[in-house]
Amino acid sequence: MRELYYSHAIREALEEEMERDECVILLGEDLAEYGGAFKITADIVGRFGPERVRNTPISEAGFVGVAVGAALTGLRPVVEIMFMDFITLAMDQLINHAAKFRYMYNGKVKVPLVVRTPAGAGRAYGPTHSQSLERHFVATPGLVVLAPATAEDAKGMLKAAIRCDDPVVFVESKVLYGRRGPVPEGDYVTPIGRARVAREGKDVSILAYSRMVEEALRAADALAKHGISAEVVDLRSLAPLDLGAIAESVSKTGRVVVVEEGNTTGGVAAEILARIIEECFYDLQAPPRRVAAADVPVPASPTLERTVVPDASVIGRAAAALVLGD
Amino acid sequence: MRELYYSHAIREALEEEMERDECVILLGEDLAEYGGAFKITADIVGRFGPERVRNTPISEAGFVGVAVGAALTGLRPVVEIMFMDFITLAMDQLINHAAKFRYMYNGKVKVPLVVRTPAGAGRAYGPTHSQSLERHFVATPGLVVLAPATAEDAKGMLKAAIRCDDPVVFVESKVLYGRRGPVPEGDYVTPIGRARVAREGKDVSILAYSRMVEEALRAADALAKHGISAEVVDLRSLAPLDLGAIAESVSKTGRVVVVEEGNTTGGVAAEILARIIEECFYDLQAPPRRVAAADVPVPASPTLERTVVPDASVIGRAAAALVLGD
Amino acid sequence: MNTPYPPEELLSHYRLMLLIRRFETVLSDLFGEGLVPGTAHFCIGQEACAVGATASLQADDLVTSNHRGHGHLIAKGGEPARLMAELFGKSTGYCGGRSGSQHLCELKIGFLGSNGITGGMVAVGTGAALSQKLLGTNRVVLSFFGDGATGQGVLQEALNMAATWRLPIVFFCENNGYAMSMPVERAFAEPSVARRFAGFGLSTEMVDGMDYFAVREAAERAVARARQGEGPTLVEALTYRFCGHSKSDDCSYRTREEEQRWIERDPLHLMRRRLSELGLLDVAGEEDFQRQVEAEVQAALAYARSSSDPDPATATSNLFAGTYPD
Amino acid sequence: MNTPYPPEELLSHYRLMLLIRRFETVLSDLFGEGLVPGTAHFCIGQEACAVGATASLQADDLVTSNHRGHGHLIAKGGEPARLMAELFGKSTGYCGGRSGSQHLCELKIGFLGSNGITGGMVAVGTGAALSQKLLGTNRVVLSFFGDGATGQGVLQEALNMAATWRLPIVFFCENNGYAMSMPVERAFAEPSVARRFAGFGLSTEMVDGMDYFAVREAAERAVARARQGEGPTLVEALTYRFCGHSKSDDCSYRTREEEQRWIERDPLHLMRRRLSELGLLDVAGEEDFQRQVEAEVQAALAYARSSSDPDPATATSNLFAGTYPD
Ligand SMILES: Cc1ncc(C[n+]2csc(CCOP(=O)(O)OP(=O)(O)O)c2C)c(N)n1
Ligand SMILES: Cc1ncc(C[n+]2csc(CCOP(=O)(O)OP(=O)(O)O)c2C)c(N)n1
Ligand SMILES: [Mg+2]
Ligand SMILES: [Mg+2]
Repeated sequence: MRELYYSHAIREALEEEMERDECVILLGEDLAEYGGAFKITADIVGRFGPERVRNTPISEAGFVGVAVGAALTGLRPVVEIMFMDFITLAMDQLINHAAKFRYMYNGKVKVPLVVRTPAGAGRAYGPTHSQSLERHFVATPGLVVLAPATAEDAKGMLKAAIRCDDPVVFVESKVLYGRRGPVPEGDYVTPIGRARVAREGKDVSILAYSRMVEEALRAADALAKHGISAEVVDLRSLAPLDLGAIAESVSKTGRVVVVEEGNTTGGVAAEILARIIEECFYDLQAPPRRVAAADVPVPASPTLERTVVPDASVIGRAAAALVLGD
Repeated sequence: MRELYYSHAIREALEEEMERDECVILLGEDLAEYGGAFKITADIVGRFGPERVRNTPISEAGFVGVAVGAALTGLRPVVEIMFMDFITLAMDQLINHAAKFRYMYNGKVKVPLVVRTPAGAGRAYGPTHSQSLERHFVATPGLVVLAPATAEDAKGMLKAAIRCDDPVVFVESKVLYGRRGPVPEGDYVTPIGRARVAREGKDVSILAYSRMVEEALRAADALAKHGISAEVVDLRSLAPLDLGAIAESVSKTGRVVVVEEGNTTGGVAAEILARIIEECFYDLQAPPRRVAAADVPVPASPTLERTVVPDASVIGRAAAALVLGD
Repeated sequence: MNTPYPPEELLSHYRLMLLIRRFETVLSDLFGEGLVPGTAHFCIGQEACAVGATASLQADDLVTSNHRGHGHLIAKGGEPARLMAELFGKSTGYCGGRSGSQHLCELKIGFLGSNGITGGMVAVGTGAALSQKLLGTNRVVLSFFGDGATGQGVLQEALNMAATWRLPIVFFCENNGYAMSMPVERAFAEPSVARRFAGFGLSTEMVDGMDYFAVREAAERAVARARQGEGPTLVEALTYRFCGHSKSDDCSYRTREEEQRWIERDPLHLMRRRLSELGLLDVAGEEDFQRQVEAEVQAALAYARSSSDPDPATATSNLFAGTYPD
Repeated sequence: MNTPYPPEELLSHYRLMLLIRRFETVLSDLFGEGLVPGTAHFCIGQEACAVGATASLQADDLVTSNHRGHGHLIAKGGEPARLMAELFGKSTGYCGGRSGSQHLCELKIGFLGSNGITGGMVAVGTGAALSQKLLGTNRVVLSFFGDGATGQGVLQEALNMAATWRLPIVFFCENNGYAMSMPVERAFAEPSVARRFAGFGLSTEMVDGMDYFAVREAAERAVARARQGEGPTLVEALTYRFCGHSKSDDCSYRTREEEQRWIERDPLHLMRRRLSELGLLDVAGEEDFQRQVEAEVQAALAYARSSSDPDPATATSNLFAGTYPD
């Protein structure tokens, strides 16, 4: 299969969906001629024009609010938040508007909105340009939260997101933008709510998403050299979660490490641990663990950044400790 | 000991702290002459004047931002967000400003800010006036999160919050405002980071905070009638969490129910479950459970609201199931 | 003395104003007696704004509203019975009892929605206007908000986007002099909303909000501009609420003299006088209207009272539109 | 031709402008070669704003800054060496390498801080001004931001609070015509920041941002007003960045002719010409300055390069001030 960058896979999804459905529009800062800070939308304005590819002022609350209103009334806006860190400015639009409308208006409306945004550290951009804030949206009923780890899923899941009638927070990875992988040509959709077994194994399950899948696979390679067979599950759909896939893997291995790039406390991994406890307690041969960033902002210095954010070696150590006993 | 309303205990704490320290100021909507939507600050402006008891325009982002700046430069602002639901508008000020400053400026500054806000359902105020959003702040490194359940703690913890040099989100309960309890006269501080055993027991631990402590105690009463001895731990300090107290209770009972008024997924209870698993796994005789609101916004209809939000009977059933086996 | 408007229309609008007044008065009494759950904000005194502004719209134009939205809904064609049922938290209410007073929606009559977050719906309305523009519908959006709401940054952001993109929207500010207890002069260095935003590049107009004719004329000019692609207008209507902010409010923040001055300009009196000057309404006609309106409100009440509570089993339905698994 | 300012001061300010220019040019080259981690935004072309505005302050006045803040910091008395070390992520940097380019702070010189969230520090600066007023310090706050930042609602909220409360702050907008790629005329129906906010009830002034003298005079008027309790002023300085938005930007969104027109008004040239007209600077003096500045920048670079990376063991320190347990 042809290979594409994760970034280009996203662009292809946007273009194909805009081609397919006139109601799909793009809104965000600098995404027209400039193509966005990460050039994801480069050249799209040339094809679809400035009405559908709309540069906004720096008004995250406002333009997400506008997108919510547009979604309520027939458009299917795909908003870009330049860095996920800035989504804090649009939290009210997401939590108190987009997420609630359908429920509180008792099913009378739908909000087919996608908010795309690059998350994560690894580029030394410092405390306000490196966060992984998906926890806040996973913790908000009414939102779908997707976080692809591969180029193939980036395309397929973004298409699913755009066709989905519910508001979606679509978490991209600025580090993965530069990775290539096989991507089918033409139309396909990666279903929402389904995890993917990225590598089969039998001794320990490593559950991860977005960029951490790469680190988990690297850890699994290293573990294999020490005779430990790690299964890597790419969660990719954080809300809804694929509890079936999680339970299946855990029941097979009896040991689980949940990995997240964001801070440890109150993160997505905490929720997954809680679910595992609730659903798979008696399958567990050891306490499940989480591997996540230290509970501090992401520092700019590469040395400190590396210290704070999890990587293959921490994941590998946690998995090994589980299998071998501490 | 004299009894005070929870609301009056808060007011007393504010007044005593304003008396003690000129740098303490109050900022928020309608809190001066009007005394705030819940009359917590009634009459304070008469004593301390409109410079220190400052009505703001409806600009939650702006006035929390202003308070952060004031806290950085010598004042100790206590901000009121009229309903916790509106704190979504100030998320950026809390997450990307208040919480990060000390760390990212490498300890050069402190941010002695308190954001007081009433949370929770029970008054049929509907989807944007009933939320429990503390999860977002517990999940943000750099913030202290407190949630008193009694009038005594409301006073003592607010005093601790005001004297604390870190930004504090102080979660009040609009239902508890109307409860009375013993409150010491004069100065005392309830230490941050320490849970309180609200009722001793040996069969099962119920961990709760804010209004849910009341429901937990009610559940414990009912359980006692069935011969089940439930220990109720009032967590009250959500960040930092008192892991020692949690571990102690869990090691005693081997069974634990964590209760939260907010939605189930991604909540504070998820984090606590994760911690229990990490720290107390081998003490557990059964999988820990959480009892929390259904994963929907809080509906206005009292019938629906009651259905969605947890109460003593759900807590009691969860605890009984743990002890007796499902 | 004449008018460009058809007599039938004027009479029906006057009747609508009477209906709103009576609906709100009865409701306010019921709240006073504790017979309605939750809370509500009454628009007594502001009926000329709701009816006069909405009069400028076509049936398929859209309205967004705020916490003080009963009048807006009724003016746009809402049924008092279903509104009353919603306020009573009943299954027959507009949103099945979920939304209560502050979160109303009925797409069939172009009532896009209200929300309990002050200012938030103005951005949503702006997004609806973007939809109209891109979908080429020729519809116009009318967005109601109060003076206090203009403190919200997101509203200001929306004003700018609407102006910059020349969207078909009318921003209709009911400046009733107060946001809860906060006088507009204390919240804003420039208390006039029209003057404050005169620099934003949209048309602005100030109008007597007690005078149906003045409101309607200004709104018609604004709607015409919007429909002709000339962009948004901000209409500031000077008005007054004769009641408290919400169910419990003694209005201690304003003087009885001030109230009296405004009550002398009661929009119902002004309109009645004008209609009788026009020879359209006599005492018998007035009494007839009063009877009709009373009957309609009592019928609404009976409907609400006799309706059933929502089925608890539905409490979690309609959160998502999606068919993916949860 | 004369000036009210002491010659020594003018020369030292000119030297400061040269220093900032050289610092930024060298830094930009280093980024081009991939020798500095993360990213940065250079203020080449805007030196008259940083130096001219800061010249109006006393040493203990406060400054808040934005992502393009190196010049602001150096103008307020920052040491190039410690700034360079911060940009290199070194332990000797202003924030120990944690903050990088966008999050600078040095209270000793009254540099309250910058942050990577566009617009956020303007509210923080407003809070600092509230502190000065309530603590009676007679200090003034100067808050720098760009044209793009004026799109942020929180900034607009802060303008209103400062105006309403007559706070001692100068809002200094460097309108360089673009926010990243977005021309100010496309982001705002009213591109002039001074005109847009003229209705907000604060003083506004527009000034040639390439002319040190014009900037300084306007800033001095504004600072005087602030210090005398006459409230805030919004100064809009028309300027241009000669470089790209950040390290990688080919400026495809603007024309070479436009750039050329502005480069002809290079603030360094304008000031040099003026100083030589005043008889204060000759070719030898200029060369001497150039040498000094080059030496200082090279020394800064050497300092940064020879400094050690932060100790990974410190990566989680300084999150909280508190002594309560974590
Ligand atoms: C974000 C937010 N902040 C505060 C409130 C509480 N609140 C509800 S209505 C109101 C006053 C609104 O004033 P205005 O916009 O003038 O409308 P009015 O009530 O006068 O009709 C306030 C402060 C809220 N509902 N939402
Ligand atoms: C909240 C937020 N939104 C967007 C950005 C990305 N961003 C950084 S600088 C910038 C442009 C700022 O423009 P302006 O305020 O005019 O300052 P300039 O860069 O021109 O100096 C943008 C969009 C950000 N850092 N923060
Ligand atoms: Mg008002
Ligand atoms: Mg700019």
